[in-house]
Amino acid sequence: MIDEMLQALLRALSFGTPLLLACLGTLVNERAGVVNLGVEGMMALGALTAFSVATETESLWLAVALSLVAGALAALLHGFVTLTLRANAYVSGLALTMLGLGVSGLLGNRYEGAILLEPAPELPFTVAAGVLAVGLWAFLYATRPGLVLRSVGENPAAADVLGVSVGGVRYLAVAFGGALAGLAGAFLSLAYRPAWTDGMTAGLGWIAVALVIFVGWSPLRAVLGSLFFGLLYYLQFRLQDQSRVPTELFAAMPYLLVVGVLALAGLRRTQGSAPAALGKPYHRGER
Amino acid sequence: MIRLEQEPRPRRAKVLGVYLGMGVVAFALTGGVFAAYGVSPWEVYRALLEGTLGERQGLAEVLRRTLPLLLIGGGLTLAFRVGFFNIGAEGQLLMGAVGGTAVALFLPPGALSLPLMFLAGAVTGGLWALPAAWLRSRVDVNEILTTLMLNAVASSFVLYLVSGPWRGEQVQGYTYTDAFPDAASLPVLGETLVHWPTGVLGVVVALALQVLLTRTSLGYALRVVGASPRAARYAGLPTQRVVLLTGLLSGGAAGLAGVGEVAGIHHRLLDPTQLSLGYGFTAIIVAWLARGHPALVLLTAPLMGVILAGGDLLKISFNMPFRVIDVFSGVLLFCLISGEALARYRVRWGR
Amino acid sequence: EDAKLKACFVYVGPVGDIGWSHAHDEARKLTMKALPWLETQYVESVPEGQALPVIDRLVKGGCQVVFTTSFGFMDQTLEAARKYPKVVFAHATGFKRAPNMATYMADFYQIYYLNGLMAGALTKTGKVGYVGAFPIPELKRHISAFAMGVRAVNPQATVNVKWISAWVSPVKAREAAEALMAEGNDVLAFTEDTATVVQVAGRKKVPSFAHYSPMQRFAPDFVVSGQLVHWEKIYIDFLSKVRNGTYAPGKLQEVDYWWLLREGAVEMGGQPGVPINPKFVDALKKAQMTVGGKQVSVHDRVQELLKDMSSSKPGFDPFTGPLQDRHGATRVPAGKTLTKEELNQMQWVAPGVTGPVADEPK
Amino acid sequence: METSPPLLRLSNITRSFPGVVANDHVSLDLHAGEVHALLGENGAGKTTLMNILYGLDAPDSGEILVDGRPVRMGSPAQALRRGIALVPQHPLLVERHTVAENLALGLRGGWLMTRRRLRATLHERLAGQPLPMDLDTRVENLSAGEKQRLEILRALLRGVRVLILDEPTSVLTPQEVEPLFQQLAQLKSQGVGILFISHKLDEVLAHSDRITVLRAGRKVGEASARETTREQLVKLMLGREAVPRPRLAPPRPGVRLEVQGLEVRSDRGTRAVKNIHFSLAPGEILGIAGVAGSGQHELVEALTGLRPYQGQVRFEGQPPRATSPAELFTQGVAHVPEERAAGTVPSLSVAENLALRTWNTALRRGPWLDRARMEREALDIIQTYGIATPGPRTPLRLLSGGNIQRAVIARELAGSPRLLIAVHPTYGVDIGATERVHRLLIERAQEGMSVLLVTEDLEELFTLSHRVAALYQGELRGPWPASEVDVERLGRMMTQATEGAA
Ligand SMILES: Nc1ncnc2c1ncn2[C@@H]1O[C@H](COP(=O)(O)OP(=O)(O)OP(=O)(O)O)[C@@H](O)[C@H]1O
Ligand SMILES: Nc1ncnc2c1ncn2[C@@H]1O[C@H](COP(=O)(O)OP(=O)(O)OP(=O)(O)O)[C@@H](O)[C@H]1O
Ligand SMILES: [Mg+2]
Ligand SMILES: [Mg+2]
Repeated sequence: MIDEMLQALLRALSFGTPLLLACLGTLVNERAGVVNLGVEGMMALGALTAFSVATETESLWLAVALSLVAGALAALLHGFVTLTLRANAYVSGLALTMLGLGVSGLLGNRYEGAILLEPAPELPFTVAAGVLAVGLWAFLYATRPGLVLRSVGENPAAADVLGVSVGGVRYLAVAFGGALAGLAGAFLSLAYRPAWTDGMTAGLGWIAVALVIFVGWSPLRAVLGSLFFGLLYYLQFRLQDQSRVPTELFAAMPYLLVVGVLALAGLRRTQGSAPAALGKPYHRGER
Repeated sequence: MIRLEQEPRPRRAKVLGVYLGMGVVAFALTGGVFAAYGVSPWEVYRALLEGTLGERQGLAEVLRRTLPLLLIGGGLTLAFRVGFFNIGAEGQLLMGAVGGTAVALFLPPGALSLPLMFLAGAVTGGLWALPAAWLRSRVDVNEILTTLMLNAVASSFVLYLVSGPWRGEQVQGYTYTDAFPDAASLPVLGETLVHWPTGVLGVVVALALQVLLTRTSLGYALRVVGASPRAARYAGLPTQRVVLLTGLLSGGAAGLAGVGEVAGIHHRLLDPTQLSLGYGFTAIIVAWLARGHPALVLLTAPLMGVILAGGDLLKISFNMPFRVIDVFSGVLLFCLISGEALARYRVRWGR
Repeated sequence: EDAKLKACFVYVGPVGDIGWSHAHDEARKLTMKALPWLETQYVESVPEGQALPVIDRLVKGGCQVVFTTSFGFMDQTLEAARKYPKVVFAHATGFKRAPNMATYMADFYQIYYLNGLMAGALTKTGKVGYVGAFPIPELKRHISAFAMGVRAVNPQATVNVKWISAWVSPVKAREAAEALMAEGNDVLAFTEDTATVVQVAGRKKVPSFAHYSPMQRFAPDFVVSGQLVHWEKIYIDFLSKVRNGTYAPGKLQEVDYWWLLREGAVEMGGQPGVPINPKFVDALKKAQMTVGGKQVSVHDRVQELLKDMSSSKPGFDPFTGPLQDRHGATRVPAGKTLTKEELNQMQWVAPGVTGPVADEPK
Repeated sequence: METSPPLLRLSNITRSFPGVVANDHVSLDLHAGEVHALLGENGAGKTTLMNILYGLDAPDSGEILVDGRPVRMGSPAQALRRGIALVPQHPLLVERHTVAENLALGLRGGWLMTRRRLRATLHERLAGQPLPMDLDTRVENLSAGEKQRLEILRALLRGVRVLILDEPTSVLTPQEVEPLFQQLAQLKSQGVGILFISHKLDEVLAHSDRITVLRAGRKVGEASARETTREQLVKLMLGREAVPRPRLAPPRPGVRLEVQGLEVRSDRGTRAVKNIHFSLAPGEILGIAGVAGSGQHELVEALTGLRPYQGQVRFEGQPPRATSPAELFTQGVAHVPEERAAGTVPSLSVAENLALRTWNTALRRGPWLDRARMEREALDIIQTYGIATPGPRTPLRLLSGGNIQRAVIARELAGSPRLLIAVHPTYGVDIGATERVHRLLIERAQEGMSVLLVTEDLEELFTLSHRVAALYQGELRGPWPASEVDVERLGRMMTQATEGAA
């Protein structure tokens, strides 16, 4: 029994790690008011970058570092198109998903079936994600830059009149979100899997986007949220031997429970609310 | 210093110019991708043009891809305008397909089969959006999350049906239902897969939603609720009913698309990943490009149709990996939306 | 001068990964090498609803032979065959044929049985885990053959199945395999299109069986054996016969390839030429099983059956009666062997399989 | 003195928007230690000019000079660096954050910012000034006046050379205005140059040194405050003389609204309105004063169908037949809300905003919306009430603040209500329009409309009301005939617990 619970917890930690990383990244860029639905694409790019660098150079450090860069660069494209060119953020995010999956699928072709001589351990990623969550919480609520970030997401005009560079903050936040999505990808291809398969992100990016809402944009709750989802994801398979119930019901369980929990939170009014300016473009002087 | 300034009514020539310009940029960029892949961009573009718009078969493929986008896109345009961020069209499409299939398989076939299937699909699709709409309007649960999650649930449900209770007798144990009777199959144009009644439905829905939104008093309420929930409360607008209705309408439109796919293309219910091809997500793009005017999906849906069909063509004619399509559409979209914004602004040079 | 023959391949998945379509494409390349007069073209990741337009374009582009490689393409291939009576079609995994449309399949059930024998020998807990993609007849016969093999060595053992409802999903495969490990399974096998289960086995240091592609390199010390496919055997044979006129349009109504070990369309092993990983040979030699009242080593039994089933006149077939399903109903009477058609429609699973099985006759 | 350049000089500033020239070659000097007032009708271009000065907007042409040197004011950050601070017309605060956090956003430097540290810093920076509000209150729970004060506080945090105040006093009570001007005087003595916009001529005359008047984007005059008169200013601004206000007619007999034992809860569940009784006769204007948070928000919401209540409300002798705001409106109850944002849809056109009350009644033809009629009626209202807009199809958000307010009042009065519940009806409205609104209210009252006027502007309250009352912590004090109380007494009544039932 204890064993089983421990095993389940381990799975929740392992599966929850990429979710938490991507979720934290998305949380930061949403806290700055920017919607980026391209998490899946950035994650795929990060995964491929990490895997290819690791196989070519055999340096895991470099692989992880470049996955951060790859994710951030992809996110900056989104930033440029939406923040500077003022294009629609939802379409841009979806285009980024396509582009990320497309480019990684194309360039990743030669790494299909390749093996990593020395896969990365999972634990450091998990620990890093946890530390990051706490760090972000402290950053958001106990530092000035954190306050600036939150304010930009709540009321960019208010930040702007006080001399905050709204665009600058948003660009940084978007890049950070991308970098963490890239890192989540690196975890998948270097540690969790470890290998490269086209489309290996398997919708985790989308789950991360949903989790941000689920956890009410709170980094600490993000830890619980990703553990919760990781646990359910594992349990859908662990519980399959209860053979009276169709397997598909278990497959649907994580998603149903997430909705259920949020509905309950809504009834009790304990769910967090979105940054007030989320998804609203800000351009100085425009009425 | 460069300054972008809003232009409420940009000149048509300028809009056209900007779009053409961005088109050139897009083609230059994707041309780079093709060249990197070792094919002459000119040849690709010639083939693309010929193979999508220049020949009957190509046109048919464009249309076939456009049909579901038209329906879903129209519904989503309305939903986004009302501030209901429904990204669960994929699931609503699947459930619409389920509704249509139920009629096709379990009611005696007849002249009423197809209308009933569309009706059932609209109802099931609409109902699938209802929990999200209800939670949103009642307890303020974010609909992006709920609709996204319900996609996965719908997918599981379809899988359950085709691998369990609805698995066909004639499919040798594979995960499909039996084929629909002929009366439950949509007519197509000639030898193509263009199930035109779905298209007619799509045009009607898009226009009807446009009229609803701009010409009716209900549409006025929808627009106010979408633009300012606070003002809606102040004026005593039935916000909750508006959101529920929006869920029903957008989900119903997606459900119709689902019926079109099973009755027009597959003639059976099947593995969800094969059924919808991500139309629910692509239609989000279609809807945003329509900028709040459902009728505009009559332009934006075919545009995405061309992009999708063009991608198929690259795959077939140039043996390019299927991911080329994603790169191609991704780059094209980025250029398109950048242009879209630029067209609405004028650049001013200040000090 | 010989005119070239143009054969086109319609794949349901990407050729890039190491799954189903990849194997067909590897076979296409080998066929090209073997047949100098052959010209080929392929289209990857074709959705099921789109086969017909794709075939239209291929035929327009001059394809004389079209291979469609997914069950879901069946009806549209049939329609195309009617539409283009002069073109030769061949459809993999299906059961509908036409005068110009043949069917073909290379099946692994014999190898699963042999893998099962080894798994039965290697499990200490008596629990063998199996990750399955979808509960379709192909997988049901794989699991059943595998379970029968396991039970032939260890009659108390069970084969525990987890479904992931996907052909390619490393994430689901990993968690399903982890769940199997948590439940005490100490040998892993699977039918889906990634090497994930092998990798989990490598991580957890338990024996496993590769599927479909050479996956031994993903866990060199923990892949015992596995199944490999050689579609090129079928393609070369088929195309040669098209070339020499044996398979002209009009003559294909009865052409149905059901190629197994005997024809060399499938091979046992986790990598080509290595039927059993040498690291496990000792253990398998030590393991004993009873065959016809006599004790033999599992290793020898596997080798013996492999040789038999690879011969031109196999004497052994796992699905020879008397066989019952896992609920005790007789499915194959004594003296009978399941036919190709019966195998293709198999809905029951053998005793020893635990876990849910959709649409199982009760 | 002559030789030293002005602290700030705006020279020939021009800025046009599609359809409007908001600033047309406007020039203006500001010296150190000077209070310079900017006057003008709604939409005259005052805010635009200040935005340009603060780097929020860029001029099409013209120059800004600081200390005689031309500078580029590309962003608020650059303005702040030069010691220029702005208190914007509409409070720009982060509603969900606390007072402390909003103040901290204006601070510079320092990475770590725990709650404790922040408190200490703020107390230090605001040394000598008692904090007028609790640092941990969320801004969304503050009144408009409190928000304004918070804005000013924040502007002062960094140490300024030029302070721009865009209509700082519109929502302040007289009690609040006094300390503000004391504070400004103190800053002035420290050499700070102050630019402020106001529609209240008396305070402009009393507290400024120089006055610049804008009309339709042009500078139409500049005067020293000592040498000009109210009448001259009005004429400069409006281009005509002020029209005398009609006299308040006595109310008619009968009871239009009767409230007995009214209890209303706030969003947080506290008793915001406690056992209130009053009645209102046809043609009567009842003024209720109260600082924000004393329950007037809840009182108004209860009476307009936006909030459930307990107790008895009778409208024309009967309990209201409906509780929805829409149905109440059709029964004759109109509502000018406290905040414009609550009553308008900025992205929709002016005409569509004017239709917010009639879309489902007068403008409905079966399922259709009669758009032709909607535009016709909008044009009518625009002309009757003098709303400055390029046209009925212009999105409302492009209008100036005062014109949006006019649109709201116009819409509510257009329905010929029998009871108008108006909160701060002239908030941000120029004197011409204020005059027009006051005249309208009085005229309508003469015709029998009852008005419940809720405002912190006691001057307005006394000029318009037959009877006045004060809300203090949810309890109603009064009402008394306006002639029996004076401004001071009512002011104390709304802010002090001690005076009890006088
Ligand atoms: N997605 C959107 N969300 C919110 N508002 C939008 C959106 N798209 C357009 N609008 C704006 O809403 C207003 C009302 O648009 P409407 O539907 O009446 O169409 P229109 O083409 O402007 O029609 P007309 O010019 O005949 O009034 C327009 O100003 C339009 O720009
Ligand atoms: N961003 C903008 N886009 C279009 N028009 C604008 C914009 N900003 C201001 N205007 C127009 O410029 C004119 C001047 O507006 P401004 O806000 O400066 O007036 P104001 O003098 O401050 O009026 P008020 O007293 O009502 O605040 C108005 O007609 C307004 O509609
Ligand atoms: Mg102003
Ligand atoms: Mg309009």
